Amino acid sequence: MEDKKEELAKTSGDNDPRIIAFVCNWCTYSGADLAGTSRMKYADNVRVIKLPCSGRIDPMFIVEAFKKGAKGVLISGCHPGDCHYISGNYHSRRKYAIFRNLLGFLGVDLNRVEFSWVSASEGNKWVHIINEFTDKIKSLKNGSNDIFKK
Amino acid sequence: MKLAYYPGCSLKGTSFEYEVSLLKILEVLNIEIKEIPDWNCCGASAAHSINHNLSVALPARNLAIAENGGYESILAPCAACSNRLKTASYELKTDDILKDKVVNSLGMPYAAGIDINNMLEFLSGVVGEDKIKSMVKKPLNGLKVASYYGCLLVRPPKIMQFDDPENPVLMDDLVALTGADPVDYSYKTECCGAINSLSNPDVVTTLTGNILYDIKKHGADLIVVACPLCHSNLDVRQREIERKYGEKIGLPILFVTELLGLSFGIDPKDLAIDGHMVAADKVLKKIKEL
Amino acid sequence: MANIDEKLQKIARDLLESKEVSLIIGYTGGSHPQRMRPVFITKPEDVGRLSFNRHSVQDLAVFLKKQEVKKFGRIGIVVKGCDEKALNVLMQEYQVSRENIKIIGVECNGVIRQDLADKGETDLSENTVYDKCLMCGEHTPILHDYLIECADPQISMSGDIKPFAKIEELDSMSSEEKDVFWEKEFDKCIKCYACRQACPLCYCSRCIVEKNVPQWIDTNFGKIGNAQWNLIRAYHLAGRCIGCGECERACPVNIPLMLINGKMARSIHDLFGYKSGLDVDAKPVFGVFSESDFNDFIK
Amino acid sequence: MSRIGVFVCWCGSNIAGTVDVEKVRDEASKIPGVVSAVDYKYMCSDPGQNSLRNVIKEKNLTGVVLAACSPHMHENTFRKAAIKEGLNPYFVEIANIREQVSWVHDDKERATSKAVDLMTMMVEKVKRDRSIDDVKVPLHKKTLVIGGGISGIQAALDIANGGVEVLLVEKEPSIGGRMIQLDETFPTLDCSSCIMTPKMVEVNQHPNIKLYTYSEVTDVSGYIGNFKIKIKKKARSVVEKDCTGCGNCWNVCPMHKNVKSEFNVNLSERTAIYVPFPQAVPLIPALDRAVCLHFKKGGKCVKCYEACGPKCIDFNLQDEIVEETVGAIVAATGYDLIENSLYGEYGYGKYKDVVSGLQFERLLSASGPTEGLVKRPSDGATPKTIVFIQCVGSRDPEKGVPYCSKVCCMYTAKHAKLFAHKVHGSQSYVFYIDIRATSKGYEEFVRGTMEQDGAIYLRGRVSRIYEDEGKLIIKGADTLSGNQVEIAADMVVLATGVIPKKGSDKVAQMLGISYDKYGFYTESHPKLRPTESSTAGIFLAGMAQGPRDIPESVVSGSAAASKILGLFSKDEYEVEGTIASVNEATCVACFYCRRVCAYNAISGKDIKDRSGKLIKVVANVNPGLCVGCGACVNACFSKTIDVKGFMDDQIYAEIRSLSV
Amino acid sequence: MKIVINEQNRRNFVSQVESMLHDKLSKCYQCGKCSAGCPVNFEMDYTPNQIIKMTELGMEHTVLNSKTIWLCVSCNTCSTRCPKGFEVAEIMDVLREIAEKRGINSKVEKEIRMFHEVFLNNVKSNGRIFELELVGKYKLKTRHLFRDVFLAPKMIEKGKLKMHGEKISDLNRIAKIFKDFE
Repeated sequence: MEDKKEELAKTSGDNDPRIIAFVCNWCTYSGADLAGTSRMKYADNVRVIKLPCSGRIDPMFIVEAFKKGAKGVLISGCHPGDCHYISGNYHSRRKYAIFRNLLGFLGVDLNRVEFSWVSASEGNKWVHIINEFTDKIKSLKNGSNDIFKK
Repeated sequence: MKLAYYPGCSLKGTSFEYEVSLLKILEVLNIEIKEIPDWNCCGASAAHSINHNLSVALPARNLAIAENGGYESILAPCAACSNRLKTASYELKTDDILKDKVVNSLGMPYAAGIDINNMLEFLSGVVGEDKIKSMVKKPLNGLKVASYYGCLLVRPPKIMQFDDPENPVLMDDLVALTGADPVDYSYKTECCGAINSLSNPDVVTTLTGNILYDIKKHGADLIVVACPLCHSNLDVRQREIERKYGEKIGLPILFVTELLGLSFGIDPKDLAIDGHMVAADKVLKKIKEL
Repeated sequence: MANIDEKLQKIARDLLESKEVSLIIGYTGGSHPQRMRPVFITKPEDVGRLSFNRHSVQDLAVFLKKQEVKKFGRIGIVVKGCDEKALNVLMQEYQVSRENIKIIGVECNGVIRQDLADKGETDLSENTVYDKCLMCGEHTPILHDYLIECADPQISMSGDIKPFAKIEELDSMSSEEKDVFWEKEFDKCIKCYACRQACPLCYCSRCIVEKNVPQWIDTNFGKIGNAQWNLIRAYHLAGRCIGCGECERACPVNIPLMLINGKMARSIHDLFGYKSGLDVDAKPVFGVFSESDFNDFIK
Repeated sequence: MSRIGVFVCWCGSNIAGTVDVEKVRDEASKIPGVVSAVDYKYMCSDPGQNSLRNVIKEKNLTGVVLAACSPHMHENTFRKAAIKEGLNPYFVEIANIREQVSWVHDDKERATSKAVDLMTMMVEKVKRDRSIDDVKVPLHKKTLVIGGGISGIQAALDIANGGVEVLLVEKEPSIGGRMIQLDETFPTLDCSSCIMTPKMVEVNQHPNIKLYTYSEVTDVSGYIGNFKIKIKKKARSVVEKDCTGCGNCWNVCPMHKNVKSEFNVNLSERTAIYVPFPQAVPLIPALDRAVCLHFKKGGKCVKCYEACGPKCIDFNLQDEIVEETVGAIVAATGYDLIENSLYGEYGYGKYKDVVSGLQFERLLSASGPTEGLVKRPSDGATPKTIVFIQCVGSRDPEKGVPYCSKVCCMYTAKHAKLFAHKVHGSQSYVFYIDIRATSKGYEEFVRGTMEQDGAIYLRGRVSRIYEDEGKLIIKGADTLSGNQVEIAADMVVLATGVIPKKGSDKVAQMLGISYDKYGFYTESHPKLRPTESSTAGIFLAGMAQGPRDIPESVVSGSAAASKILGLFSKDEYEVEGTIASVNEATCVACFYCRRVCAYNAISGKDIKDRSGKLIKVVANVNPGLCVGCGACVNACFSKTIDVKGFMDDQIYAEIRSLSV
Repeated sequence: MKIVINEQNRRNFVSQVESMLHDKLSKCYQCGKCSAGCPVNFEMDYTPNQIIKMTELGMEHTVLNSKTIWLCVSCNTCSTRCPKGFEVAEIMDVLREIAEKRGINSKVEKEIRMFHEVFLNNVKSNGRIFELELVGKYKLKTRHLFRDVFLAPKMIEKGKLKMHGEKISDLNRIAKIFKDFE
């Protein structure tokens, strides 16, 4: 009986997963604020860390978040062409694309890493992305852990 | 360089003068070409008009035979044939799925590497201006010659990669080598009606008429072409056009090989110039008197 | 072979005598006939020690990052096609300047694996050379001041390239399977950083593992720290690694590092059409961007 | 040791309704380093701010965290309050528990735990905050304007009238640019030189404007407030201060054939020593050494020197480099026309009577080669029928450019109108695809060309132009009636599109500003910062940015001027201190940071020992240019560069503070 | 004229054309340069740019029965000068091919179609064109027995019309190619 419980806990999804979101100050953070001022409701699993620009979001932050026990990591910035700092999102997009391949190759379940462009006017997109991502993480087997997890 | 020769159906039929004169000047130039064994029709306009894939597959057989025979490039004197061969080569280079299908159907390998030259590219690129110039024994000084290019040599430029598509000069340059004066006129690359020759002669006489009268107005003694289809429309239909518009034209239409042959001092008979519908007697007389 | 050595020695002598360089980095015969080791020549009378053959595996460009080599100023270096790519990257990244370096290129048709060479293997074949030689498209150094032609025949290949096959095999695994695979591999890691030392392109004066505010990488031998180190090493070399394979050769516990490097090189070529080390004038793949870069993974 | 104060705001019931603020406060007080934790109804109110100030003072706080509304709302409010108590404003951090907690979640317990998390993250961040001083850059109050066309002139005059010194640099011997080449201007038909010449003269006489014509900017370094520039004054061969502009020199110059006049777009000739046009400003000739007989024939011809009264012609003058320092720059480099010869089917260059729009302007202009009488170039006859073809080069991705050149619809309508006015009984035909006439009075103007002036508009493009017995045969189409149309005309005017001025890309590279794939300079923000370039202190004006008409060019010149006057209204330019900084000890100068910096803020810096010997080169951040985006940090392998306010250790601390 | 757009039919037709054309119909912005330069436009019932628009609108009956698609002589003037790089001549090929496949036997310009068919039959049976046979069969089929007949004697006299055709030896291969691609 005990064993079964443990088994269950291992294979079934996490009910209250923590998600860390690294977002840029100008677009996505403002978009998330807009969701608030519009009183939209979304899953409360996300913890937002604000940075000046998606160009500042180092892919290694993803690893650190997993180490800390996050079950999902979201990176979000301004849409291509809208970067407050001209090209920060373009430069990091290249890095994310490659880093993502690297993570996947080393055995990280890429369902746990999400990237999005959310503008300051896309409060609804923010809500949608958080809800969808949270549901997805909840549905993943707990066993699909990765090598950066204790 | 091993050169393959793709005559095409016209050169074996209505435009036999083209082949006769070509082989003659190559003999004088001491250049050897080998006819592609068991070549087939390229499908001409008919195939691409109603069956795109067939229009690639038919020429592909000739390309593959030549390539497998170890040839580096093909001479296709007929503008229509060279156009179809180049188009097929281009399509096979860019469409891998079609290529696989075609190679399968041909039952022989094809790497799409062989080069295709039309007559003008062959003369100026492979033979070379210097060699041609050195063979000119009978300069055609004072003869006014209009070069008519038509469509198939120049268009579509993406595939043909031939000269300036709006204002080509390659044939005019060859004319100048013979000592003759190239005549500039407006309709160099206008269409003569092409394949509609049999099915829609009215259109052809209108379009060809425009070209002939424009050249006439610019004072040419004769017209040179590098396309059997153009030749046929300008030559065979000339009487009909004169009748339609009630105005004499009387312009002999020579293949560019014939003009070169004349400047090399070859007997007009050996160049089959008497095979044309519009007699070239006056011009030949003028040349004789030069 | 002797012919190659003579040519090499003549070039070296001329360079040293004319004082165009004050150091030549090359290969010399080692303790064992099938082993070559690096040699540093500063005097014209020592050039007789220089030699090159199919056992000259090491990428000598690695020495260019060393302070004790840098102080020589103008340096001559013997490079194979693969090594020359490392030079290109070092020049792209301002670590070496073209004026200070004389490139003695040697054409190479493959080098024999050390483990086999030690057993006496001397034949060049698909089965005896390093994996990198099977994938090599640049046998002849493009950028060079001198070029010595190779006497070795080109290796004939069956067309079935092992390294690619292994990448594909891993790609087709589930993430759990990959995790298991890498956990086993990384478990062996003893954090000796030999991979870093052997890499001609790991030239930071303070490696990120040594940065402790914040502590980017767990420095203990734990599972996580091992994985983190191997990840960041591969990430920092992505788009730069020229595939010389020195890291894997240096690894005392035989972690298949080139598998990760190869995967990265492939991804970068697939996504951005870039191959590192081929063009000294090219902009590094992570120094530029295109508005139309791959965007499908972003919502 | 940190002494942190945490202030939890209720925001009335906005926060307190969903978040247990007392719990947040209690949790805060448990965190090591937190010496005070309070909650309050409205932290942003005056009493709220006062309580904040009191605690800072009483507890001698080293850091403040407010768990309140979004930092985008009140971060500045609280930072100002902190400054008043002598605390560096960057020691104030906000945990956003309203917009991102109480307003978006319903479950009070879970919302509270999220609020605690966010508050904790900020406490960990604030512990690692460093004092940051805002950067103050001194301003050298002088402006460089590159380009003496209408937008450059407008910018120069506005700035100079604002009391700031201006250096106006023009490549040609005279200012005036493209506008002075135009005849009358749409839609009001005022004569271009009548409205332009007074402005040119004003520039020349303005005490605050220093005019450099026949000159080019060759080098720019430095940054906002302090650009070091070099201006090359090309050897004019005329001593400017002595020249009276009498014209004796060019009247005797024997080189009056074969040199095409740039001003008249090759429709006339000019002499070797010349002024481009009679109203040139300054009215001082330049000697074109490439064609001058004196220079070509070993000094034999000295006719102009002999004719010159004040003897101000000096064949030995050399290029001169002038060095200046300016605080701001306006780039107004203007435009060129697309090469018409790309269109073999239109016979431009082959048929003399096929001309470009700008050539037609010269044929209409009273100062042009035909003195304003419309005559065709081939035989000087007055054309009765002219065909105008729009979108030549524009909207043509195959041979030209895909964009719309914006001015051609209007100038073609103007051409057709002026032609109708000048040649009675004449007829214009205009081939167009769409008519774009969207500014004030434009639509009415185009309608007028059709309705009053009788121009026939045909919707379609032209495929081919032939010459036939002195006429040009135009083969076009009218897609509205579905017909092929053939017109025999006396002349054809191609409404050629515009491209950036040749060499403007080189100027951009020198200035370090970005440009798009066509070469037009890009704005810092296409909507909200349309005047600023990507580099601080460099502003844009005129067609250098993209196709625009005269009023828009003038507006952009004035906009650049007002930005610069605003900038110069203070003595120092202040930027936020949250910028990047380099650890010189560990930098290996791979310069990936420089590659990704969109602001040119990073350069190399030589580190030398006491004897002056170079030890190494490191990356260096220019505080005047850096905006603190952090792209460089992401590019740095050894983490040698970091950005203040968002340091790596702070972000790591935030991540590590989370309870999972 | 009035059309009622059935969106499903329109999309089907457009996607069929586009997949054969390897290009997008929306690329065309209707400048009319194709029609302006077309040498046979004067005989056409719809101008080339109208054909493109009507195809985009899904007017398949009208375009497939048009004279235009059969009158096009593939001179490529349109494609060469198209500012958008749209393959105008090729869309005519595509529409002809669709019409041929669907067996649309439009009365208009039937002769041109017949010519193509007779031509290809000639290739199929000989591997090459035997011109006299081609002309004869074509005239029989179209019943234009006497058109151009005045040309024949002189052409025969000049040696232009050969009495015997050539056949290639590997006719099996030609048959296979036709089979594979017909």
